[in-house]
Amino acid sequence: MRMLINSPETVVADALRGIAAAHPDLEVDVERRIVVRRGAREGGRVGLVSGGGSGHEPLHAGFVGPGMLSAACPGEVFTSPVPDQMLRAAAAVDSGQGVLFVVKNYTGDVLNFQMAAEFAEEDGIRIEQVLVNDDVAVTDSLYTAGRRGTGATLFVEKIAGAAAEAGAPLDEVAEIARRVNAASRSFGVALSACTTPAKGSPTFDLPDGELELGIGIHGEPGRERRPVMPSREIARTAVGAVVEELEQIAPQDGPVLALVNGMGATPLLELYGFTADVCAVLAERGVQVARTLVGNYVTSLDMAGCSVTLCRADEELLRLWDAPVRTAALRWGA
Amino acid sequence: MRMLINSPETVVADALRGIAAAHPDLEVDVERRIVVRRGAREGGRVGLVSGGGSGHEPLHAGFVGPGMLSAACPGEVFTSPVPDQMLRAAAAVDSGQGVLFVVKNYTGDVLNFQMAAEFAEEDGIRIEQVLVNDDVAVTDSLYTAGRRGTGATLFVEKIAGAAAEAGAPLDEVAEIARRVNAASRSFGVALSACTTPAKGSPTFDLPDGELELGIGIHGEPGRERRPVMPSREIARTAVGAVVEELEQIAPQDGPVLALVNGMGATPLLELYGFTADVCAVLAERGVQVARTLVGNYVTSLDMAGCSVTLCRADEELLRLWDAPVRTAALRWGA
Amino acid sequence: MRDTDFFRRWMAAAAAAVEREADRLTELDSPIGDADHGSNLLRGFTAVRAALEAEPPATPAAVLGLAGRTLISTVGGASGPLYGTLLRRTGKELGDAAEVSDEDVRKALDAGVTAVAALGGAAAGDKTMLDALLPGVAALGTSYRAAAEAAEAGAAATVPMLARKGRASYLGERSIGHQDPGATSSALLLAALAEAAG
Amino acid sequence: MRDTDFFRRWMAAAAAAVEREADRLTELDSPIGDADHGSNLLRGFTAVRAALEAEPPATPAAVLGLAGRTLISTVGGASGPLYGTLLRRTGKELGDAAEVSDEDVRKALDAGVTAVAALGGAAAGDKTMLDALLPGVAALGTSYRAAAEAAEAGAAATVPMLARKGRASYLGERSIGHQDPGATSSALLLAALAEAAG
Ligand SMILES: Nc1ncnc2c1ncn2[C@@H]1O[C@H](COP(=O)(O)OP(=O)(O)O)[C@@H](O)[C@H]1O
Ligand SMILES: Nc1ncnc2c1ncn2[C@@H]1O[C@H](COP(=O)(O)OP(=O)(O)O)[C@@H](O)[C@H]1O
Ligand SMILES: [Mg+2]
Ligand SMILES: [Mg+2]
Ligand SMILES: [Mg+2]
Ligand SMILES: [Mg+2]
Repeated sequence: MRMLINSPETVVADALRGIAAAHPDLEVDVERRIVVRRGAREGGRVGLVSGGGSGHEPLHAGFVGPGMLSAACPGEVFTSPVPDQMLRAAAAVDSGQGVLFVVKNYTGDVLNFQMAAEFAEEDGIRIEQVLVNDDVAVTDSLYTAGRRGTGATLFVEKIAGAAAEAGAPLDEVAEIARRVNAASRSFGVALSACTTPAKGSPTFDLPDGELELGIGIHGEPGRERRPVMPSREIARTAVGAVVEELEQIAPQDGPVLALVNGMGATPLLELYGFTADVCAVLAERGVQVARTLVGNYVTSLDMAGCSVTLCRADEELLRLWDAPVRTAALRWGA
Repeated sequence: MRMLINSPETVVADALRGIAAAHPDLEVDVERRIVVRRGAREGGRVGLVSGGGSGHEPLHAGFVGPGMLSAACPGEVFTSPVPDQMLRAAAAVDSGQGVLFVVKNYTGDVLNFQMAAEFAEEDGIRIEQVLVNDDVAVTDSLYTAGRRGTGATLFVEKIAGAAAEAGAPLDEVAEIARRVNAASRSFGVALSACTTPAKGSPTFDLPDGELELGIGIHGEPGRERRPVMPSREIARTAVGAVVEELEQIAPQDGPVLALVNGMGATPLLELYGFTADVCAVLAERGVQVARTLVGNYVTSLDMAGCSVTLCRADEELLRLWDAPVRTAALRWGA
Repeated sequence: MRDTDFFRRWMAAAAAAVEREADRLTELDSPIGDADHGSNLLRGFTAVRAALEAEPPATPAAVLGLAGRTLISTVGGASGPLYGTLLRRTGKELGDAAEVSDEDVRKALDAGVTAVAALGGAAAGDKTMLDALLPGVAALGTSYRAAAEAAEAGAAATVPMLARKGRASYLGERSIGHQDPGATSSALLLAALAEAAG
Repeated sequence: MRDTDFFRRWMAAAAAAVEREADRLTELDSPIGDADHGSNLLRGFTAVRAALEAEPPATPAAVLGLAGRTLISTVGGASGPLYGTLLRRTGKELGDAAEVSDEDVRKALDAGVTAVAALGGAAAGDKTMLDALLPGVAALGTSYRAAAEAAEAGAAATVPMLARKGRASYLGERSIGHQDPGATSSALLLAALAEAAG
């Protein structure tokens, strides 16, 4: 176990104390596990609350602040938060304009946010929800759990956050969030499994020299195992899978936002090299890239690997993407 | 080999192409291996050039931009750049006000920057150099290579960059850079070795259940091997080592800037938990923390581990730290 | 008739079983999930035990209601709301009687399991906890022991199934060959019920 | 007398030796360094070979000057400037003669090694390339073969040394027990010289 922790039980609380120490802009309730933008209720804006299992940092707490989330609810590692957290967060950020829950599509997240939404509505808080489900590795059907929510969460939180910051009403913020999700697709690749504090050993065996295609962000294996490929082949596979799905949804043209995301343990040096390959494949396919974000944003603990998320973005989405944001992990124009 | 690369030989060039694709604000010369702030020569400012072996990303290319570096010169992985790079970078950024080289104290970096400085002066460019040597794990003496340069490089580049941005002349920028270095100390811990592309296997054997204390940033083992310790014990060891040295240099009081740095593969979740422990130990010791920066900034490829850097900062240094900065990896106020 | 203490013994036995089997549940959740089912339930049932000790409820329904709410508030993940709903709904069916018959228990659990199916949208054969709960509750008409055994068999029968709900479904064909962790914990829950019945 | 071709053969032999031994040099640089010495020199001597072929220099001094500059421009690290300086300085000492004596070579290399010591600030016993270069050059008075053997012995003698310069010095006591990579490549360089001498 190569972990920098005190004990598996205290990992999330310890991290919250660290976030509180490092970011005086945030109100951190360690006990109740919510991270709230200071003064979130001021300004009469729509609130934006997200959350999910821990282990994906900086998602979500790293995205709390002006121009993005109003609050984040971190669950245990890879375990969705409990409804009490989202209920408290909604109460802490609602200025009467209502609150949008940004929910990644996992059974646990869906159920817990759903319960929280019911409790919050009982308390008189208007709630809308957006379900993020961008992962093309997973078959979407009525008879399955549907596509997972992964990298597009960042796009949804940034763009809906900009809309909320600009004073858009709840319905509009929710509509934009859904639009971003509908226009986004992702594909992930693991070069190593990750190790959860509770288990203390890798979540699956991946022999040296093999990789997993179509992984999610919870240390689960992917759809397929393959011998290792050079970065440019991985880019071809990932971009191919994403673009093929993207071509089936409207709008079918226009530039994309690209997120080249590291899973946690892949060095930035490699991630930038992979970015070059991703951009080359996109150029080959005639996809124009309007903005590229590279880094470890939606991670899976210490997993080595990467994911590619593309969002077909019109003028409005690009403008909201470029709007100022000031959070621990994403910051520009402010 | 769990690497996201095309070939060990092309790693640095591939990454530079990715940096060029992701950051239109930067001028990237892939062939000549320099990354220059667009319009660096405009504004009549002192130029700030740094560089070193690759594998420490985002250092240094991630710190090029307004308020920080004018240019970065990435060498091969863990190999200092060659003088031609620094010479070209100096020529590209010099507006006649001269250029400060920020050099981490490694024999290779020192010798190559020294040669570049001589060539540049021959070309009529005024050069000053600052040697960063903050690592307390290494004995500093006339008869050794001296302390290594590690995390303090970020402090030096940020603060000297702010001074240059504000229009300070070369001597002053150099003086401030030296002051920051003199007031900074670091200590690093590895929970795993890293794997260089050229070697393809870990640079040293570290059995599960053990850690290395006093490591540098080039995959070299540390001064001492120990059984794994909980995060709070690691914090006690690292902070203790740093503070003891800090107490021996002037000024002996005043608050500190703290960098809690991940070596590359340690999840942010763990790094924030470690931050809480670092802050607790500092509070116990009566050290006041003015600013805390947490993240993977000065890395060692895919090494798991962390380092702590403290800089005793007076009002002026704090003001320069807070000044706007707009780079790929560090960004605020702009 | 089954009194309040019976339901407290059930919950205590369930907590003990989860404590004993937590590592195995996490192990099972590792190849086809996210390696947390054991620690999730351990956290939840430790809290249930503490809650029941702190303010001992007066009726069977109150025991299950408090246990269900506690699971919802402490577990998270898929299993928190599902098991929480199972217990809350089962409790609700029992009304405010101080003692209930075995038939009441059977009917209430049946309603509880139906609520789980409604909440999670899963059906028999989807490789979820329902594959232990459904046969288990069906066998309750015979005896608590029979229910426990049917649930255990139901859990074992998930091995060859292809998952259609929950995280395991992301694996597609690769979910085949592994026993479902939630079905396994459901079998523990019904075994604990049999244990409480003596 | 040694002509220009002799120095080109030396550099070619050195390039071949580095190519052959690159992995071992990187291996040696792994426990007490940063695992790049082999790939550093491979990059450098590949470039040296190409440069010498592209514009064949006319004098011994020009061969070594071009080789030295090429190493400085392509290697980086500690060894780039040090080996670059060694060759440039040695070349400079040879003046612009078309042929030089073995004694000229000895004196020039002696000056080259002195320049390396001045640049890097290391002395005998610090566990660096100097521990092969110094005894090697001292034995040049006897023969090229003797110089190669003395350098080889000097490299082997670095094993028990405690490093005081270069990266290995960061390890303190733990640097003991490993052979210095730079001393090893220096022995290869002098062996290549002996090979060129035939
Ligand atoms: N839609 C569903 N309906 C019924 N049971 C489900 C459903 N989704 C998941 N489960 C059960 O939950 C179990 C996983 O629980 P747990 O690991 O605690 O939560 P998570 O999957 O969120 O990590 C699965 O093994 C399965 O039995
Ligand atoms: N100050 C010095 N003087 C002489 N030789 C040195 C000095 N520092 C390092 N060396 C030599 O350089 C070798 C390492 O070269 P290399 O691995 O290419 O560079 P780096 O250490 O920068 O990675 C060492 O083994 C040692 O022989
Ligand atoms: Mg989970
Ligand atoms: Mg090196
Ligand atoms: Mg699970
Ligand atoms: Mg080296």
